[in-house]
Amino acid sequence: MIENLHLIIDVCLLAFLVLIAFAAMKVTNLFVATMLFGIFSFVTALLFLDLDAVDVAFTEAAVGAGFSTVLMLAALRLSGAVENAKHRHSALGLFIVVLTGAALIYGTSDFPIMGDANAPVQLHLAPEFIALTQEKIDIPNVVTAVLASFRGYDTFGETVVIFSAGVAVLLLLGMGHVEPKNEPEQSTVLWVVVKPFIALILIFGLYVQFHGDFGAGGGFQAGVIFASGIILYSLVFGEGYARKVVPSKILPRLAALGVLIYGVTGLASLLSDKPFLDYNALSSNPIAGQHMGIILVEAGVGLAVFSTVLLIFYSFSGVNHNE
Amino acid sequence: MNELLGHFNYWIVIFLMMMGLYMVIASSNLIKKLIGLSVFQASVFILYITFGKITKGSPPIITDNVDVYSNPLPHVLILTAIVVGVATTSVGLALIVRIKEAYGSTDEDDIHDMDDNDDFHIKNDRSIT
Amino acid sequence: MIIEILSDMCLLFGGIFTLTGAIGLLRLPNFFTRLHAASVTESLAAPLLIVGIILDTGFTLDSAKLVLIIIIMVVANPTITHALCRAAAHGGVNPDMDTKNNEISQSKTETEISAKELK
Amino acid sequence: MIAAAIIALLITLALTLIRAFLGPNIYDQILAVNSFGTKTVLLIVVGGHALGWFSYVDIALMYALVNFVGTLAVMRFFEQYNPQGEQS
Repeated sequence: MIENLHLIIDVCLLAFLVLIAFAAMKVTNLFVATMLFGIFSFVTALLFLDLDAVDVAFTEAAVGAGFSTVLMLAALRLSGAVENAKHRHSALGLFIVVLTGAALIYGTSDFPIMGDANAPVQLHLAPEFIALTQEKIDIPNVVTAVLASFRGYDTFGETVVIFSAGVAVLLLLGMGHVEPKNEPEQSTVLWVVVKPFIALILIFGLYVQFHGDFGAGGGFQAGVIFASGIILYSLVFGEGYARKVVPSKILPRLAALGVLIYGVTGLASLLSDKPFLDYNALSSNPIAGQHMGIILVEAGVGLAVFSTVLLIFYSFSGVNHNE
Repeated sequence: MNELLGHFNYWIVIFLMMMGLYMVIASSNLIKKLIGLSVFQASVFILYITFGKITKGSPPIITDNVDVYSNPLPHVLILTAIVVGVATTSVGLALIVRIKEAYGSTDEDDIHDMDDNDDFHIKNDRSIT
Repeated sequence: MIIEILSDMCLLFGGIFTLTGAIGLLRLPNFFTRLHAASVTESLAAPLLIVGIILDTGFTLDSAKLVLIIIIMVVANPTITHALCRAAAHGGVNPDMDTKNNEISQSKTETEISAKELK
Repeated sequence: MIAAAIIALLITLALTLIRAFLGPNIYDQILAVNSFGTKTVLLIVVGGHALGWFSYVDIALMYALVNFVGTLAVMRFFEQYNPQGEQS
């Protein structure tokens, strides 16, 4: 019965995904397309949860469904929301797509059956990671261990990519300057309800940041959740007041500081003749060193992601506000 | 039956991938293209996570009385890929906002028409100020 | 034993209420009636379903978080409904019920009008 | 009974999705999308309990918050964009 339920949920969610993608392709109002893309992310995250990827589901829900949708809406405000339906069909494009799709579907016949424990992917690296995590790092969440310790180089690279994306958006749009002013049309109900919500979101962000070693969570997710608390404040109370809470000038520095914390943690191990990002050097007890390293690195990632996400949001919402 | 259900996820993934690709090719609106790109991206994520699943396995968080864990490696790759994907999408959106300011349109065909037209000069170039 | 039956009842009624709400959302004639159907059933069905789960899990940290989810949903749903209702009334959606016969043709043109307005 | 609740929720999601596609006006679509979000939270709670998903409660909590923020953002930016309303 339980296996059947897994299967039913899996099939239903995939069908939803196809329907939503199709509808998003068809609509001409880009606001609607963006909202549909938001629930597309929701359903994807649900699917990840069903496929055992708890951390990924968490990230997709926070980043894909939350931040990405807000960002696209903020961009739509500036770029116009109706698509010109005149030139939307391409026979050549359809031909190419069908051909590629057919070739790929032919290719799937060689894939292992889903869930096969003896498929080539499962035999190499993954068992070692699980065993080594128990032996050398001793935290329950294998994903966090692999992310922050075994593949620390990789994650450092990703953090730098996010930082540079923030810098690129800043260079393209600038931060703008918004004076706080009273919003005439806002309702009191919203003000009253949203205030405790913001506190809740910020606390939840901290919980996710520091609970990442034991359950789903970590720096990437926590950064986005924390930023969405501030974004909520800005949506309800006005852009100018949000910039009083978290000044826009501080954000690029905070983002750089986050990357710096990560880098310095790596350099610390170089001082005691160990390879870059080898946390065993941080303490006399290797396991305690690993714990310390992971917490520091996650803090760096969380800070960098939080400030970059908020920076990008400020950049988008700051354009055209003075006119 | 087993064969059919075992490959069902892959087929849907490819279908979604092609849908995203078609959106990128066929629609001339730049934001629609970006949504198509994101759909394509999401389909790749689902493909990776599907590879990592083991039947009757549990999430890769070590607990007592569990001995089969799903593969943690695809999870790590996709976790970072999602965040980086959104960061790149935001750069794309920033470019679109700039293009809209310079050309007054987000439609690719209109922009090409304006580029071909010699009389057209970029009027509202605010990047210098 | 009693707790099990109670939990099952909660889940059953929660499921029925969500279904009713969805059918209302799909079938009712105009925007405000649909809003009513969706929001009222949501505020009842969500706590019922979650209470059903809480009774089944027993008293743990998870059940405390589930209570938090109930609070969030009970507060957030009416707020969203209120804000949406306000926005729709400002945006010019007609709450009249006596134009029932014209409703479908009218609402079809409404999309076109709003598309034109957006340009 | 829990299986019945899950199936009821899946049918609900499908019906809500149809409303989100049909419209007819944008407020209907916002309503349907928000409703879809809350139903997903319920599906995570019920499904997570039935199938033993790990730490499903955290994720449900997160979904509820994200759904709230997302719907508010939709309404806020739609209001700002709408040429009838004053640009704020």
